Amino acid sequence: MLGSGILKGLAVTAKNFAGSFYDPERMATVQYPEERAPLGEHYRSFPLLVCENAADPLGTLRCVACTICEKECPPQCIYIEKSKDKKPDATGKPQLYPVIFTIDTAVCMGCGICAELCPFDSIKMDKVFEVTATNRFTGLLLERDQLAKSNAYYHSIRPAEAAEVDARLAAERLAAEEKAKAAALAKAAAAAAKAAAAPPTTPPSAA
Amino acid sequence: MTLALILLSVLILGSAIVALSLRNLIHSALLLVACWAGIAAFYLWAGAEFVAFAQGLVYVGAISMVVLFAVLLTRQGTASEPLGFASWQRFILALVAGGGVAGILVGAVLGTPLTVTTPGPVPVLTVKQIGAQLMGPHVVALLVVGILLTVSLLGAVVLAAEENVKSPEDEV
Amino acid sequence: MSPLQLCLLLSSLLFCVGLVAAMARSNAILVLLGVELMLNAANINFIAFWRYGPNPEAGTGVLFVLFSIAVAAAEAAVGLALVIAVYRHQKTIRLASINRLKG
Amino acid sequence: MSPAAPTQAPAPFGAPSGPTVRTVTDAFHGDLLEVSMGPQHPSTHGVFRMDVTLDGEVIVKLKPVFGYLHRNHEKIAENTSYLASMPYTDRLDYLCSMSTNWAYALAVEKLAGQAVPDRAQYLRIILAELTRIVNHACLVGFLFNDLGTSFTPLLYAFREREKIIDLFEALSGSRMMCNYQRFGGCRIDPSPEWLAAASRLVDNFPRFLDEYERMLTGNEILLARTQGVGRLKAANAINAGITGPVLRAAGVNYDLRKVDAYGFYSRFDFRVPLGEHGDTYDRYMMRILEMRESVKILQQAFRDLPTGPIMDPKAKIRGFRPKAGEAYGRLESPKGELGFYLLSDGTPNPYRYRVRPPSLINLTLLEEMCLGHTVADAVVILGSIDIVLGEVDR
Amino acid sequence: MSAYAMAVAGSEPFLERAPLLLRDAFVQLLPAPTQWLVHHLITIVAILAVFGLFFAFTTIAERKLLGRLQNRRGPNRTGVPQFSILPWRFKHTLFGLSQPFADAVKALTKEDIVPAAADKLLHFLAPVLVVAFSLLTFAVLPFGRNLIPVELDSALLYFFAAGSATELTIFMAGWASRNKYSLLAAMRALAQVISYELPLMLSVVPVVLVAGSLSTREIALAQGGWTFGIIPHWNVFTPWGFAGFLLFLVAALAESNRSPFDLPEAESELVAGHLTEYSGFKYALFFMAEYFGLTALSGLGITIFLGGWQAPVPFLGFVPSYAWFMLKLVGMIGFFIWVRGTLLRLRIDQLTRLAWQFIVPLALINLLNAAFWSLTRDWTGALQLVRWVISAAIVVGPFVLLGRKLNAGRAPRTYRYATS
Repeated sequence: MLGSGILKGLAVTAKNFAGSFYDPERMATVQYPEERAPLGEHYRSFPLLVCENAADPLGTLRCVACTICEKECPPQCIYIEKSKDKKPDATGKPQLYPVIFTIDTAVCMGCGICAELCPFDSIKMDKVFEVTATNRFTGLLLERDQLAKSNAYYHSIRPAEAAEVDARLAAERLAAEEKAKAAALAKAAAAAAKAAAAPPTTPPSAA
Repeated sequence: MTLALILLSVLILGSAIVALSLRNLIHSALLLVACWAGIAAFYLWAGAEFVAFAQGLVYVGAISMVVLFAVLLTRQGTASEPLGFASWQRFILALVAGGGVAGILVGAVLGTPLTVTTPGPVPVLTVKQIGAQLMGPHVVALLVVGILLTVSLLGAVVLAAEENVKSPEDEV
Repeated sequence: MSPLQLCLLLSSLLFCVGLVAAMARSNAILVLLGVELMLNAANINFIAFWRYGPNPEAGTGVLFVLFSIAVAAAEAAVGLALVIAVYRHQKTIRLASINRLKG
Repeated sequence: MSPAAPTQAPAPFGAPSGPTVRTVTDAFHGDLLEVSMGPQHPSTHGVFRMDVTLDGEVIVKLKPVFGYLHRNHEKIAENTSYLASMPYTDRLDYLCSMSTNWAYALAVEKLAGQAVPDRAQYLRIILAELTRIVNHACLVGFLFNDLGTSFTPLLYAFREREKIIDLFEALSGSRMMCNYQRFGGCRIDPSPEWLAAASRLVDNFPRFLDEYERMLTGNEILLARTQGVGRLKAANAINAGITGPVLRAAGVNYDLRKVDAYGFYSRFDFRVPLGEHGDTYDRYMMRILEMRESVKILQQAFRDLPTGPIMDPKAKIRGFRPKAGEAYGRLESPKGELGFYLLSDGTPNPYRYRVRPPSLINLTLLEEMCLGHTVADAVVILGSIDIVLGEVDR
Repeated sequence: MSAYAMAVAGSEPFLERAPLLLRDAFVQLLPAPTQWLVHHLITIVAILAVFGLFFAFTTIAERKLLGRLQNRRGPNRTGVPQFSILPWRFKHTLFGLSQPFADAVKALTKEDIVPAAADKLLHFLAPVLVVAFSLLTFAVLPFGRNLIPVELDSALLYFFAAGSATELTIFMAGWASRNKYSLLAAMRALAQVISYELPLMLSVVPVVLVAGSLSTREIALAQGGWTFGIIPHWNVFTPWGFAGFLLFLVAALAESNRSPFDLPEAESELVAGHLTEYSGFKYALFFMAEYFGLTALSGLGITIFLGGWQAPVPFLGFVPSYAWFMLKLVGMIGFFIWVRGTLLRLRIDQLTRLAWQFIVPLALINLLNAAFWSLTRDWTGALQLVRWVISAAIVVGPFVLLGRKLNAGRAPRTYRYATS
């Protein structure tokens, strides 16, 4: 009969009206500034640069200015200038470091390709989404010091991933140390052998 | 009382004259609505409440809509006529004829000795009385008007109906 | 001047305004509206005579106006429908241009 | 397999096949009113314009105008690496980035001859079907908004969509710009909790669909507004290359999930609903029925999801260079056949990159569907075609 | 002024007389020649104040109710303004109840844009006139036993005469804006009012026939009393009254341009229809007039079908009559909001077809039904039952038949699936 479909529709909206008062499945709204929905495990917003030491963020950046991210960034929002000199990195190996590392967050689309491609686990995706600036040119252009976040912070936003990264880095460091040790040992052995072959003229250098 | 009548007359005549001399038909129609509303106010002034509301309902509510609809359907709303009048000769002729008629009528009105010159109290005519009159002595007229309205409704529909335009929805 | 005379003057002038419009205007809709105004002028007379007449209780004037309004409504509906029909065939509602019987 | 043979001989493309309607030159009617609907119009689903010529309210001519959102997607892709185009494909059809990603990955995998692990194949199907639900729920909601509801069906649909989008966010990091598929697999392995939540959501989804249908499918006003409105004939649809639910609503059995059986779709048991009249109501119902079928696919996928790697171990993320050659990868996106054509010259960038956007191609017969209907219907017909301007304009 | 005399004489409970006594107390303070003027002015001001506030809270109620229907919360943030000069801070959002005042401030401070090509005079006049016309109709509604602004013998005729003018202003707005969407909206508004004026009146005529009066006061009074002490003698509780009420609801929705008949301002088709070129305060005036019109039509519906200010059950008779009227008004508005939250919009040709092929014939049949009802007034006992059955059959039969014709074979479809 004419009108039955309309009546059914009215019944459904009435049910939803009632449901909005007691059923969290229906009323899913979160009162935002006071309440917050939990962020997803892999949520990403903008990139950050991981540093080892929060006290000296710029000195302990993991970034070695390899510029892979700069090249691969789809919207080309990263700008890097390499240093002239080298500084020892976390593993003690002397590496280049970025003198200038800027990300234009007005251009960045948060795709996370940079973090995915970084071979040094230096660039990672942040979870801060409440980003505002009063100036749209300088305010949104993030410099090294604004991008640098400590490893502890990285642990706080992505515990599982950070632990995995740390374990891998520790293993690499261990491997590097062992390699260095082995190299030193080998060097020492070689020197010893050399010394055995001919009397030493210079003392063996400490590796 | 008389002052109110004079004011009403000025409103009615003024809006009628301006309305019928404008080129923009929408403005004309809207001003005529004001004129009809003024006539309804005149009926109220005269104490014919029922007629006043009927005038409002029929003229302001219905005829004005039909007029506006006709103006829009014949695309007279945006493009105003190049010449408001048929021709200057016609206009002058019409003015002469109208003025003549007006002169005769005004002369007749002013020259006729009217027997009732003192206004009595406003006569009370309730809806019930009007109904009784309609159903009693005037029932034939009522029936005729009813038939007339039905016929004119059908006639208007037939006249204004478009040729049978096929709607894409009808096709199977 | 008595109010009745004023009413009658109003109605005569309104009638003449309608008459001039109906005669002079070239637009069919406006001519129709002029005729409407003439009808209204007649209605004003009916009410005036009912109001100042000898026998207001009979309400004849009021009833006549009611019938007249009904007829006017019918006239407007049919008249405007005619105008629309003419427009559809002639593409104009200038009366001077509508000079053919066949559409 | 080819589309089902049409019953009548196909009319040449572009020839008016609809009912005889008034034309602009018809001398017996009033002046025509030209209205430029859009690009700022609430119902054009983005920056899209319809130049309509009206007789009263009836459309006698309609010209779709688009390109306001052109972003040079294809040219940009030819100047960046294969991987760097992946996030841009999110922006094509921004309601269904998961399946757009997959289509691109499919093309590149074909080009590079990469294999995809089983688990990744299942995950792709799960995400693509969730995307289909998201897209269809949105579409149906917006369609009702075009039909003049005060947002109620749209918000019910969005409530459910939000739940799926939250899952996408938890898995891929972003609600709409997922950037999830990779050449040779997927980016992130979902946790068991995620899978459980998704499975629960899918099991609950038919309840929402039932309620939605109870609210609207039998509504007399909906029937009057959509049945018989915007008919599309099967032959014309085939000639114009229309795909997806719009084509199936016209009664043509053509679903790439069955035709190509890409991914592991051949392992799944699902049906393809077909319309009969090709009108707006059929197009609406196609979406509802497809959502129900998607739920079935998803339930099977959650049941059978294997363990294992999600990425081909041989896949190279950095320095990806497919050998010279060409490939066309296509899949059944929620809107129709979404294809990516790639031509490689062996460099890290594709030499030629071309998208076959279903939204754009489905839009080509808009005028034919709208002629003779009113302005109100044009908006509804546009809504029932389901376009996303990001994909139309690229 | 018979009701007034009765009220002052004190034959009724105090609460019933309170508004009149208040008015008189104030009028007595003034010199005699101005008393009649102030007397009327107070009535006007009271209507403006009460229904102005009612309008303000209807807007927030609509938004909150629609929100709840759509599983949202609706506006709930605007609370007490925080002035730094005050020594204390009263922080409460008041459930967003001060939203209408914030909206009013916003509307007043917004730029008033008039398109360059617009007909300036009509563009300005339309919002002013629309409010004026929509307020006119309040004059004859009996808000309570003694609260009727103007007692007219032909009140219903007045109501429709005043109410029909609002669509004229919609036309003015649409035409004066020189916008194509607005022009289409103006055409739609005209078509709609031509189609629905008649059904609206025809749905009311049965009540006039049975009550034997055009006066709203008489009609409300005629619905007093209870059968078996519980079922009120409201017109809606008779077969013809129920059918008439439904028809009235549909026609009232169409007359007040509410969803599903909001064609003139169809936001998904015509952007905002006749309101496209209006902004700021003029827009707010249209908005206000729309709600005034809705309130007035609801008030009319209450008066002629829902017993007016009469209490639904005898033992609640101590509640003043105007409270009942307002309660019923809130209920009616709530129903309209509910309908708006559920239904979709008709197309213009379907709208007119619904009026001419469905509502008008049904209303005419319902008129016959009411005639039957008043002819069989003295049927009692078992005959009463027969009377009910016949009367119900007179409306249900045509409803089903006409409904089937209107549906024209449209029904939900079943679909086939591909075999391969």
